[in-house]
Amino acid sequence: MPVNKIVASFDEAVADIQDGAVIMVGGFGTVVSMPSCLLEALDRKGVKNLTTVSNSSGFGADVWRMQGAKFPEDMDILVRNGRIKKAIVSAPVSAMYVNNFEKLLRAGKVEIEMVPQGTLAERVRAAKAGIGGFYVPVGIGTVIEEGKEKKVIDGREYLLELPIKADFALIHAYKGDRWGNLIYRGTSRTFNPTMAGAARVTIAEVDEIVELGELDPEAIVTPGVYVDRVVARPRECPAP
Amino acid sequence: MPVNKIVASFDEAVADIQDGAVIMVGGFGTVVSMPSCLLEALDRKGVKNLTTVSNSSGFGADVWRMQGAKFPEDMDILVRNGRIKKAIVSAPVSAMYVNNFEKLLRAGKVEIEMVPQGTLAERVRAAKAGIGGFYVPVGIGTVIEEGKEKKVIDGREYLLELPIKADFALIHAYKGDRWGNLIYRGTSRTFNPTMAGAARVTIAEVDEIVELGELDPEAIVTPGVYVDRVVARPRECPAP
Amino acid sequence: MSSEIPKKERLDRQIMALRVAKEFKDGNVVNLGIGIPGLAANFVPAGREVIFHSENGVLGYGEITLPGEGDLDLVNAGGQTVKRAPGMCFFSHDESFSIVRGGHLDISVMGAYQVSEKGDLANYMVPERQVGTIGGAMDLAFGAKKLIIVMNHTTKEGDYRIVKKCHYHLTAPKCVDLIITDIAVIEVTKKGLVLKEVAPGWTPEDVQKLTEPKLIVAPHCREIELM
Amino acid sequence: MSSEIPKKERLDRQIMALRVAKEFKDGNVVNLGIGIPGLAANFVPAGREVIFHSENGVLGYGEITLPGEGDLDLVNAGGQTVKRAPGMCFFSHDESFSIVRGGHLDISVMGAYQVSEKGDLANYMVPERQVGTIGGAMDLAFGAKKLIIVMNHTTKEGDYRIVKKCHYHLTAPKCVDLIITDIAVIEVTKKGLVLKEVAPGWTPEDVQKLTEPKLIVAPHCREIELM
Repeated sequence: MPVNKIVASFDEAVADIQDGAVIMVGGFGTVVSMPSCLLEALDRKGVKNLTTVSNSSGFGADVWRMQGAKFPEDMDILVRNGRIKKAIVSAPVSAMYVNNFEKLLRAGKVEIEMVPQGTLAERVRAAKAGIGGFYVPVGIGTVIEEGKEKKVIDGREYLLELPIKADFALIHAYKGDRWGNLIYRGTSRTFNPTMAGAARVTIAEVDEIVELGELDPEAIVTPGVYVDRVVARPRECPAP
Repeated sequence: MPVNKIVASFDEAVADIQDGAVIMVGGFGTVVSMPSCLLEALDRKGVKNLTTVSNSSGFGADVWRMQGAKFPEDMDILVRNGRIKKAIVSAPVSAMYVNNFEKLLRAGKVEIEMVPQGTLAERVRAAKAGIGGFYVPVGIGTVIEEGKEKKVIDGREYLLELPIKADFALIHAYKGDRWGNLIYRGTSRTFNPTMAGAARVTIAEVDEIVELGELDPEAIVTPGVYVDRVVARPRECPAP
Repeated sequence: MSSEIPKKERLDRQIMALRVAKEFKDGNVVNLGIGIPGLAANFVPAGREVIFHSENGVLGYGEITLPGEGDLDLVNAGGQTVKRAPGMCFFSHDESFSIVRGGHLDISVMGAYQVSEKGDLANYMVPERQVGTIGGAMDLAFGAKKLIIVMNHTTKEGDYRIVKKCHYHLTAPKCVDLIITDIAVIEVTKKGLVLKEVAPGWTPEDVQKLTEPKLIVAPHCREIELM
Repeated sequence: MSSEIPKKERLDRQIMALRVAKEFKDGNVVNLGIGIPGLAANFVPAGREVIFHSENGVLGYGEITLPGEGDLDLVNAGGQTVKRAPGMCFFSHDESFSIVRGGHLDISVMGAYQVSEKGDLANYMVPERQVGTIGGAMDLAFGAKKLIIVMNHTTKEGDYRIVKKCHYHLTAPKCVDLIITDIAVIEVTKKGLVLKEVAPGWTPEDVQKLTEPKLIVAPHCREIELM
């Protein structure tokens, strides 16, 4: 049987995500880099007590709709609907305004583990690459070092950082094929290829599904081996 | 002034490599993946007591000439001319025949640190990425664990592996531009992008130099920031 | 040294590779070592889609080409030129071993000098030469979900290769899942080595004579199915 | 609190950004933070080629576009759309921070709440809100070869921002190399803070009044060169 990782709908793609799951969500700050339709489907499913791993905590669909985004949901959909128990995150709040995550945080309704962005990326990669832990200088002399093992290597002080293991990674790519090979577009690459393969199950939301062999083998960013499911965004705007 | 990392000749590219330097050499097993002209130039320079970091220790130019290789030198040119003091290497000898490296090894004329291939790649990457050390399960219960710190993380035993820091990385790419952006061709990618940026100075031997902007930004494998010098192979066969 | 070696016909390299390939399930990502393992690529059961990984940075490559006919920039880890195939992709060495070490390979197939009853593997140090090449073998042995060893059941001199304890340098301890030899198929389990299949004409008793540790004969032990 | 604040004119954001850009040498790879640092991209001295890195995975991007005119898949870390430019390339987040942590950036420019006389940096915890965003600031502060801080010399209330000891959460200790403010340019050295330039109309004494630690006035301390 030909390998076929393509699933028909977003609801089907997230059907086995249960309450309490650890979920990685790809992308960076702007919504175009994020798996918006997967986030919507996950929210529709009504899961609770998620631990999320993401760069940011969301601005909210309204902000992105104003900018004309076709698929406007970011992490905020999980935040505002109370689906998150704990967030492992690099950029949780905004200097510019108070987002919903900050409100929950102040109200003591969500736990947070704030991680420097590069360390977050490396901890995610470590999970994918079978690395048991690694040492970085980043965080020495700051609150980040609290509770962590320190080690001097070659005269410099380092902190031990551990892999972040997750049940599901929800990512967004530009194009994908039935083997799960993926390419991205511009700066919407970010955490998406880093998270691909870092969770037990990786689900990729793509703008377009192409035939096997259409993607240039020299330009494929995520080898299909890291991807378990591929689901395409609708060509037309969904009804509001 | 426009950034220009292109140097005119192989001799110029390796002019500052001194006796006793630590040198990474990209590629895998077949000569087409290797920086053959840089190796020739380095040999011509007559350096001694090198520590080399490479996947293999070479088959020798004769083997590759028989296969019609236009640029036939591999690691063997440094081996047979006695330029290596110590080799950090994954695949030093061949099951099929006795190479020159094995002869030196048996004669006690070269030191060796044999490293599992994936650990070698990761140690090289660690140097590039500012990682002070990392834990892998690979090597537990084997000779590889000798003298290394062990640690149990999440119930599994790991070995601490350290970055390999080098003075120069000699790599081979398919095309490069004046910023040092590189693309590779097929399976000749291997250790080349891994080593790019892992040494103090990275020198890339390319089949072709192209204008800035000619390489597809989505398909560039090695960002120019990792590369210090780019030198092109001659279009015509050099005189034998 | 095993006494009284049965003089029955053994499977050849091609047939061993064919038996290896029967282990490949639809969609499996498989790394094939040099030698007999590499031949298994030619025997993928009809209708199954298997994706081959090679540690030099390629997934999804096609058949091995005839010598001299391939593109030298498209080789497997053994240096054989292979064909382009739809879905193929290339990556760096660190990424390649992120795939290996990270547990993303379904199956790794390699040769061995010795396998112990606990599944310890010794396959990198050439015994008679006291030198060796680790290459990717350790990472593969530690990382693959399932490790299949394919080898002759005994040495040329008739010595055991399936042993109580390896006396060569270990590639990895307790890593082998299945041993396919020229006379048998043996599964490594927590209870010990389970003999599941024998070559045509061979009995479990014959195989035991050429195997140092005690074999557990599977209730449904049968002749190796080759078609 | 600094007593007796001089009421002289201070540099505006654009001019501060212009002064920052004078630090960029030919071929430098530079990461610009959000705000004033980002503006520096517009003031690269004529004839110099500077390569900008943004932590969301891009090197060598072009100018910031007018709002609404850009490609949303081509943004800097602040979410502003930027132009395509020859030599640009994209990469993943782990690769992006391999560049940062690995010491491949020549210069990182960011804002701050406080900088200490030892070069300690506090710039992630919004003081009045007791929440903050670390983002890429820590990695950049630890990783860049040269860290330039650009900020107003004092708070809106007139409090010191260049202090003996930061009382906000640290982003990184001993990391700042150069401080460019709306009234001065100060280098962080092992001997202490060296005042190298003052804004037009300001004296070293004026700047000292607004600076908690004792400044060492450079022998050649001069007016900030703006053209």
